[in-house]
Amino acid sequence: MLAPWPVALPLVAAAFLAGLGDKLPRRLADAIAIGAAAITALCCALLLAGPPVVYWFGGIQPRSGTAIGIDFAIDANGAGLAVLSSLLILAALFFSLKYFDKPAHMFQVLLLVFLAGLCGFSLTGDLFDLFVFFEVMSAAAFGLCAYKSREVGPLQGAINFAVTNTAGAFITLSGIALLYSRTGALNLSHMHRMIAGHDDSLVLAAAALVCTGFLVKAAIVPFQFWLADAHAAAPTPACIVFSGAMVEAGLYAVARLQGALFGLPQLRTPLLAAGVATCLVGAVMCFAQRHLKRLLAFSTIAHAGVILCGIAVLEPGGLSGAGLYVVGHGLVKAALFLCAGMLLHRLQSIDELALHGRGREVPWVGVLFALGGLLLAGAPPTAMFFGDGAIHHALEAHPIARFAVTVASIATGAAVLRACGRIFLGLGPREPDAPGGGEQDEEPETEAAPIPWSMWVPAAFLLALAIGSAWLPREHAGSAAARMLDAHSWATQVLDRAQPAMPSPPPEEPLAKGLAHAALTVGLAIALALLTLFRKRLPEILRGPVRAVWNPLAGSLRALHTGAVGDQVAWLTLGVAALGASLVFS
Amino acid sequence: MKARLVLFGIGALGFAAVWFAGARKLDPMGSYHGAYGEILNAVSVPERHSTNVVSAVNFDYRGLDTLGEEFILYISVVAVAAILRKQKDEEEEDEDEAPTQLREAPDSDAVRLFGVGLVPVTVIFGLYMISHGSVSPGGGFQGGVVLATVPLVVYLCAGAKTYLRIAPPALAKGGEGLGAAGYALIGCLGVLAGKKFLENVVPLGTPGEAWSAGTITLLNLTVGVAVGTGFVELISSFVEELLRKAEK
Amino acid sequence: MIAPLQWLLFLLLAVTGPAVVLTREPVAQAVTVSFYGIVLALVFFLHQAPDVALSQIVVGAVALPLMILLAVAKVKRKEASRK
Amino acid sequence: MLGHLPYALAAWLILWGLYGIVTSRNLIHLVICLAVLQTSTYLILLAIGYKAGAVAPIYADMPAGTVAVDPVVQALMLTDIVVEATVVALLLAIAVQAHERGGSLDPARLCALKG
Repeated sequence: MLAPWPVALPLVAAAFLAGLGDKLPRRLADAIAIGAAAITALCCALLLAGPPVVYWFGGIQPRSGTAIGIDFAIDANGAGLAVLSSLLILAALFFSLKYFDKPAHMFQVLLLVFLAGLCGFSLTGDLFDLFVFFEVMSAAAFGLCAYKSREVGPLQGAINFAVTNTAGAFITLSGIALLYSRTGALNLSHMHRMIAGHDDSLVLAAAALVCTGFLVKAAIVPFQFWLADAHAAAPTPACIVFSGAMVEAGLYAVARLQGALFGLPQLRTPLLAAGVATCLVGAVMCFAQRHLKRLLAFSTIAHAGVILCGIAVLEPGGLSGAGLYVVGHGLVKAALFLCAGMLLHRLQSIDELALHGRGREVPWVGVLFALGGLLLAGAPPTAMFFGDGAIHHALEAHPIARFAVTVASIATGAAVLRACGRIFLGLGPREPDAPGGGEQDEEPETEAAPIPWSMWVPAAFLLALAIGSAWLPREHAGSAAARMLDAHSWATQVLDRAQPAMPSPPPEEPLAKGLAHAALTVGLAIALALLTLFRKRLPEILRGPVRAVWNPLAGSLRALHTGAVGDQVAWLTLGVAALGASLVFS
Repeated sequence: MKARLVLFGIGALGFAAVWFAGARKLDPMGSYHGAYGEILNAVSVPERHSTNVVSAVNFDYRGLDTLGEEFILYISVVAVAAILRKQKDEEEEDEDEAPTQLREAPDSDAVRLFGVGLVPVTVIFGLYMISHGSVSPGGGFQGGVVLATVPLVVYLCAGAKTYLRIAPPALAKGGEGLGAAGYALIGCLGVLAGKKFLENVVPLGTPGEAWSAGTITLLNLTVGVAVGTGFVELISSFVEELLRKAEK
Repeated sequence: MIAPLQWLLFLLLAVTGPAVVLTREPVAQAVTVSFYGIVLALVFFLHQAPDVALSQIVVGAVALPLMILLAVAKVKRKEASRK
Repeated sequence: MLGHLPYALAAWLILWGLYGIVTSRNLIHLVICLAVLQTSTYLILLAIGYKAGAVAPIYADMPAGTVAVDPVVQALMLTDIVVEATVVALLLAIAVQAHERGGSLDPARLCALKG
């Protein structure tokens, strides 16, 4: 009975606020927005706690195995993503209370519709409906990104974001059409029954096209170029949902479609390759940034690569690891973005070098930031730690992917800790203010002011949740992942109204092994951060070779990120072609 | 630019190859035989009393898609207004700028007469389309856009001031919220009746008549309101500064 | 079986689509895209999709070109006031 | 083979749309190219749901049981058209605003302006 509310409630609240928002007292409008998001979170949490449900809208049940209406097919993974999204939106709503000088109910409206889109996207069991909610989410996200419409940066970022994502979405839609012509159905489970065992070139080409739009949203190499431009320029409260839930939603769609619809083992190799490339590109680019939000944005790319590697092995172990990783990463990354937002609010800058030592004014932000950095590198206890362990375990047979995943954890953790050391402890020499490669400081949204409770409480709350997420029932996640990949059992539940038994969870990695691994990555991340900060004190014989490798590597990668939308769409075309060719012509 | 074109060229060739490999396995155009469409064509008149099957699909069998679609439109209009809005302090700066030409009523009587004649025809046509969505081609979306052209005709034939009189911004905004929320609230009717969200719980009426097909007609109406006011607001957002001057 | 008129319209689409892309001047493009929209609507109408054809006419042939012209007009106003 | 030409036409339009975006020097032009890219999806859907000799799925003046073309693809196309119109409107607004703030409609120059 709860199923429709995560979509309906935020939408009604949004329409109400947009229609009447400027006539209502500001407090009341804020309360409505926050209340709607909180109730949505509650509904999703109840759905998460229950068994998998199938809800047919309009009461239109399938007839003799043919789905006619639209269903929500809700399992722990989808409901979990919806809970995460509503928590992040809640944090964003709180954070934005004092973030804008002017009343921002339009911002709240955009956030609420974004939430409805995310919820519908994670719960639906219908392929075209998935596309519709994808577009709801996208349209709201474009608006959020361009919200600071007085600066060129956000507008330019929004253009790149909107053009690449829309182009990707239409390619997805053409793939959906091709699948529809083969199956005569739009329900995922129904379609699965029609294509099971017939994976000819039509299905493979369509799978590549359908995945493209979601991979663009997930910022997987070579579709990642738009992300940093958009995430770095969007208002901070929007960033936390973009990085914490929207990117992950793209990956969720890939996993869900593979599990419930395609069941194509051929996807493993191209997805793993893309995951590895994403880890490495994200890690290098993240480490090379000095603009804090850009740094965090590129770290999101690296982590998206890690999650994709977990999904790409197409086994319950990797998938459940990816699920846990998404939860932990979303909470930690959101808290880090909020810390960056507080720095911008208090110190009016977000440039790592310019902020050298100035963070001492706000030590508590530093504590939160450092904690976030450690957790991002894989320190226990978070769901991210357990997810990381499970992904490593699942990647046993793929040493290159294991290496890439480790590099991503170390480099992103080190980048955050380096920034933390420089800003809050004043470590390292003051760098000459060289005109940094294409990053400009950001215009703050408010006058410099003390940090209000509505900003630091959400950040602390999210970190506390991240630590609490370590105690999520991992067997539940494991069996939900096994279930997600079992298209047959989905189909019997959706089309035949059977309630199949939950499969047993995959074996877990021994805790000691995970702890040893975490000690290694966190230790290396701290060491790397310190080495970078104090590199001037190292002998030249060590610095020379490192510079000889690093400078051309980072330089050439940076040169590819031109920020021109034409380049990004050219890469997109190449990416679709590569993905499609690797499936069809292998 | 050259490197970009080379990149795109390779990608385009690959895309064409993948597409060709996939599409040659499709049935040729004209040989559709999917079960989904056949069932819907067979059941929508007896079950929903809607002689326009496309409407029945959009507003009933796949009504959730249209809820999403409605909010895509809605949120885009909200976002456009938020992006193009001007801050108070900037407007004062703009006062010094070169005067932009305000659209006054045209001198020609012929144009005015044409407008006067066009408006009622458009209104009737739009309303007909919205109300007969479950019977014949057309519906809330198409009718809504047709209705939205009325203020535009007024703007062109009678000037910005008259435009503001018939399409005041507050009304457009309120109508939009009402239309969008209305769709979701009609969806809730099903839940109130103890059934599922978006269930068609309103009496169905006679097939072929305007007010048949239960919620399909009601939903068409809300979409008509939302789309009509939404397009008016879109247009207003683009000519905002001209309208502001007319207000003064 | 597909009638010659349908082939003719498909051919017209194959030509006008690139023509819209290659018209680099937005105002001229508003005209070509409007024509393209009408051809599309005709295709829909001929293939038994009157609902879609109506939508395509109101969006592709009216609303879309109108929005382009509004956008161009706003840009031109700004440029005029800058001078 | 002739029956497959509409699918080839769709690919043709997708590639032209992408080409237009890749080479565009004017954001308004770029947005319209995106709209052209989208029209290809209408064509695929139309071609897939068409049945030779069948009528439109509107039973106002027809006996029940008359063979009609697929109503589902038409419903999808309607949604698709609305999505197109709104995304285009949103992008045009962003483009206009970018011109207002950055003084140019050329994506390359806006990029340089951003720094």
